Amino acid sequence: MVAIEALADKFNYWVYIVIMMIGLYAMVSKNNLIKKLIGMSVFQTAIILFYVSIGYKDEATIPILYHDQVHGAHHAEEGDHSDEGAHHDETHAMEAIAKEATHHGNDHAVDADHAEVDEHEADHVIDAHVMHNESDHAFEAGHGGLDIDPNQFENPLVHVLMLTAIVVGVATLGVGLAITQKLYGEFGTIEEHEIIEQLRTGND
Amino acid sequence: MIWIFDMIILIFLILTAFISLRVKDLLSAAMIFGVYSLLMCLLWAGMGAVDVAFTEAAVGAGVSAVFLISTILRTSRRSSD
Amino acid sequence: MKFLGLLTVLITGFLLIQAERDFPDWGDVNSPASSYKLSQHYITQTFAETSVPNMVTAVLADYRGYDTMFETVVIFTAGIAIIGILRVFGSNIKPDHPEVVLTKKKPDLIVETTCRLLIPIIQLFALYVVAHGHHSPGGGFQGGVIFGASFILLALARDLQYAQQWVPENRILNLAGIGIFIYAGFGVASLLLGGNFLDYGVLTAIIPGDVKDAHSHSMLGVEIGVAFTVTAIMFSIYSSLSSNGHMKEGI
Amino acid sequence: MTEQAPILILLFPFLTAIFVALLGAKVPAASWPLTIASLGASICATLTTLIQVLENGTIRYYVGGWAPPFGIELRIDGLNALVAVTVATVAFLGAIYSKDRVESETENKGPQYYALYLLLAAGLLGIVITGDAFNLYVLLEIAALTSYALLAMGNKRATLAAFKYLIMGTIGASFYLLGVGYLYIKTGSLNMVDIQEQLIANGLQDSSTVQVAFIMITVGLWVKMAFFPLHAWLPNSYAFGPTTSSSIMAPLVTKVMIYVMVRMVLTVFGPVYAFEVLDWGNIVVWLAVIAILAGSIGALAQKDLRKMLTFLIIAEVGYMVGGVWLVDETGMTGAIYHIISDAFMTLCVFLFAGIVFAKTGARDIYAVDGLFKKMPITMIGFIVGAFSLIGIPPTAGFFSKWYLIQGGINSGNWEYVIALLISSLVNAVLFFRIIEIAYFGKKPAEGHIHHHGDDHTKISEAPITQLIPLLGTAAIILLIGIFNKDLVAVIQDFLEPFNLVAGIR
Repeated sequence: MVAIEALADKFNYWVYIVIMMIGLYAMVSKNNLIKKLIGMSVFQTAIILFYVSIGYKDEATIPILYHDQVHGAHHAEEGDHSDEGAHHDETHAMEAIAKEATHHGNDHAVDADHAEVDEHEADHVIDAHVMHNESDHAFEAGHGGLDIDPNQFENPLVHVLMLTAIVVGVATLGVGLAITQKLYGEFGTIEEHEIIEQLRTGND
Repeated sequence: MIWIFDMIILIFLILTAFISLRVKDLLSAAMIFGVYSLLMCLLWAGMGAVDVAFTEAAVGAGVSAVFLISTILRTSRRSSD
Repeated sequence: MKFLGLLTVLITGFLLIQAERDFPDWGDVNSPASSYKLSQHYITQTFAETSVPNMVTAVLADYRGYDTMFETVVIFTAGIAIIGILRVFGSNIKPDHPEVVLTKKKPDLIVETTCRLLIPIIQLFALYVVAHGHHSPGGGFQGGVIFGASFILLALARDLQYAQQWVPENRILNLAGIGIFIYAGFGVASLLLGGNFLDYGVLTAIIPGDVKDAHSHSMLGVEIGVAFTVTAIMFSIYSSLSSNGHMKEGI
Repeated sequence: MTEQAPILILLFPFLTAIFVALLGAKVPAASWPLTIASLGASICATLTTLIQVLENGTIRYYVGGWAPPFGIELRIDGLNALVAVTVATVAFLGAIYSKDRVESETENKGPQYYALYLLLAAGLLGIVITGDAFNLYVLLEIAALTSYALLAMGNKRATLAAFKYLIMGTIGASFYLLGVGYLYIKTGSLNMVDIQEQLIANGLQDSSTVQVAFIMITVGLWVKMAFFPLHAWLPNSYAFGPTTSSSIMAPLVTKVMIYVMVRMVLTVFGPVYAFEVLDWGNIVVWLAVIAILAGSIGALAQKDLRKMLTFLIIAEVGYMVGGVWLVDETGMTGAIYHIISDAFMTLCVFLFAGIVFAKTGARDIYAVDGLFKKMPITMIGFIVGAFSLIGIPPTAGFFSKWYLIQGGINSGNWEYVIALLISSLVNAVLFFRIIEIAYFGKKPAEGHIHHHGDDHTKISEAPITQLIPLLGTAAIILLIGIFNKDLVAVIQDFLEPFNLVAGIR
């Protein structure tokens, strides 16, 4: 059972190759234009399957924050603003807070020592992107306001890319079908070899 | 046990992809292609790509199949291969 | 051709299997794609920066909004391309190919009643999908396709001309263009307000709320733009394809 | 507003395209002026950008205000800026030419044609200026979809060719997408510069995934640029599509793909990886030699003027691919120079072919019979383009070939040098034959080929909207040739950090 499970683990990566090759073969060697287009769609969805497989993580969930994470976050931020001076050395925490503070700057400027904190934060805003440290990816609860563990959610980026790819796929399919209809109107067939035959006998 | 479910879908995926390119009747091919898209959408939903699955359900299984069928009805149903 | 196809498939397949030897394990949280700062940033910072819980929507409409604008343009291009390829304007209408015999559809009571009941619900759901894309799966594209599908259903249940009475082709193209103008309008507005293209942050000048809210609201705006375009073009493509460019009976 | 110039390059044609598509139904006559105006504005934006690049070095424009790699950046250095100016200018000249021909060649679909034309220009400009590997794919598909449609508007042979192009083009683009996916799975990034940093930082030189990614991306682009064994879609689609469509697509689409290949090799994978670690430079140069010879032989066999020219494009693609893989700074300079000069000389000869087709209605090369007397100005424009393709100084073609040959000699690839010389000879034979027919008229023995009878008397000089682009192109070819030193200086400034001279081979 373990062996099969291990195979199943990489099974996605095998299956996308198989499906892709089925599609590619149809695109190159089928005669019927609509069959070619179906092959094209199969080919493109196989690539999308590959991309989606990249984004998969074990024991992760869909890339949408939980309700209580979203609403708990606001409370955590507010709590953090009081004692944030203690955490200046925490790059991650600072980055999140710095963003928050600049965004909410006007709302929260009540504390007496807030002005001083703001200065520190302003420095961090500039290099927030640069200083992002990739090695310690777990956010500890209470530090940064949002207790999000990156391993808890799947990679949203590939999903975005593949939304675009699906759109491109349907657009190409639509144009392909339109060309097919035009060819049918002119030749009365949608078999490629019959069309080529007609062109040969008709013109030479 | 989710992987058994995944495995079944993957095998059916290969089968539907193969059959839809194999049948001589284009209308059946288009329908089976719709089934293929739906299976793909299930698989992605299982892998947590809900947005992608949603789009594929609307586009691949829905609109693409309609486009294919309307073209097939406007041209011809038979296919030599 | 069969041999050529087989050869292509074999070579490509061999290459892909070669590539696969070096892949990280499936679902590995330490694979480069998952552990690199890019995806980590999206997961951990999206809400802090844009206050949108659905990361996919946020990345789609904000971080990679430039891509998404062109994704909308791809759809628009397809619509114009199909009109350019297939549409027959005015004088040179050729008779339908004799092989295609389409009987004029009589309205069917059951089908029509069902559609009458279903279509409003479908459209309502589509609007929900567009509007709720920030919090649940969905967004402009999905909602737009569903909305377009409701018109396609109308055309299938009655005939194309009936559906065209509700959504005439020239108006629907205007709708598609307006959708893109809405999207690009957000970009141009941020240009005019001194930011970079599609920098929603500077839109605080005209959108109430703070920077996060500006991002969030602008995303809703562009999603609506996407929905407009996709709705319109999906129906336009269907109309052209189902009537062979004549905009007559349909299938 | 100058710091916003990079995005304006794209926004003008793109937004005007939507506007033209909407307005076209009501006021078709407005389409052409809008097209011209927006492309003119785009040229201004590209020139502004070029000047900025020359003054301040590489421009990085963060779309959406997100710093890369989180957002998408437009990254413009000497190479992109030059290619962007070229693309905008060629599109502008092609658009002027379109005015009189569109209605007759596309069945009264003027507004749709102009909308697609502008979208194609926007897509190509976007490909050129983007710094994000996935964004490039999206724009690639915009350019591809518009190309399919522009070609399918032509006659029935062009429609079939457009379908073939659609299938091949999708395979090419999908290969590219897959290659980007492989890079993403190993590096986790999509930004071109960041990908290279990650490749080096993670020591991925030996990874088989990255190798396959390189192969997939290169082969995908080869399909798109019609590199020899993968060229099947090109001749018929450009030869039978509307002359207006092929006058923008033939100069631009393949050249932009070559630019993308250069970009991939230099910026994404890095010359060390592409040339040293993989070391298939020799194989590619041999493939290029085959492509050059096959293109030239194919061109010799053609009677159809435009089809002959399409085979020359295949040979030219061979020049540039070979030039890139010579692994020599002079060769690379020549290849980049040739991207620019070839865009203009292809435009020139295709405009000529379009004018001849418009005037005589014939496709074969004997249609030029006696044209020297009837349309002398047109012929002057053509002769400049033809001389440039042959490689006669002081035209642009001479200098780019000069650098390519220099590169071939420096790197010891004699087969490439010989192929280049043979191809130039073939070009000379082909074009002098055309000039001879045009000057002296055709020989009596060839009289059986499609005689046009009374048409001859009616032929007069081409209308002004067709002459201006032709002569403008000819002037630009001469200018590029005369100012070759400045151009080469810009290219070499760009190439300097890649250090192609030292340590390779």
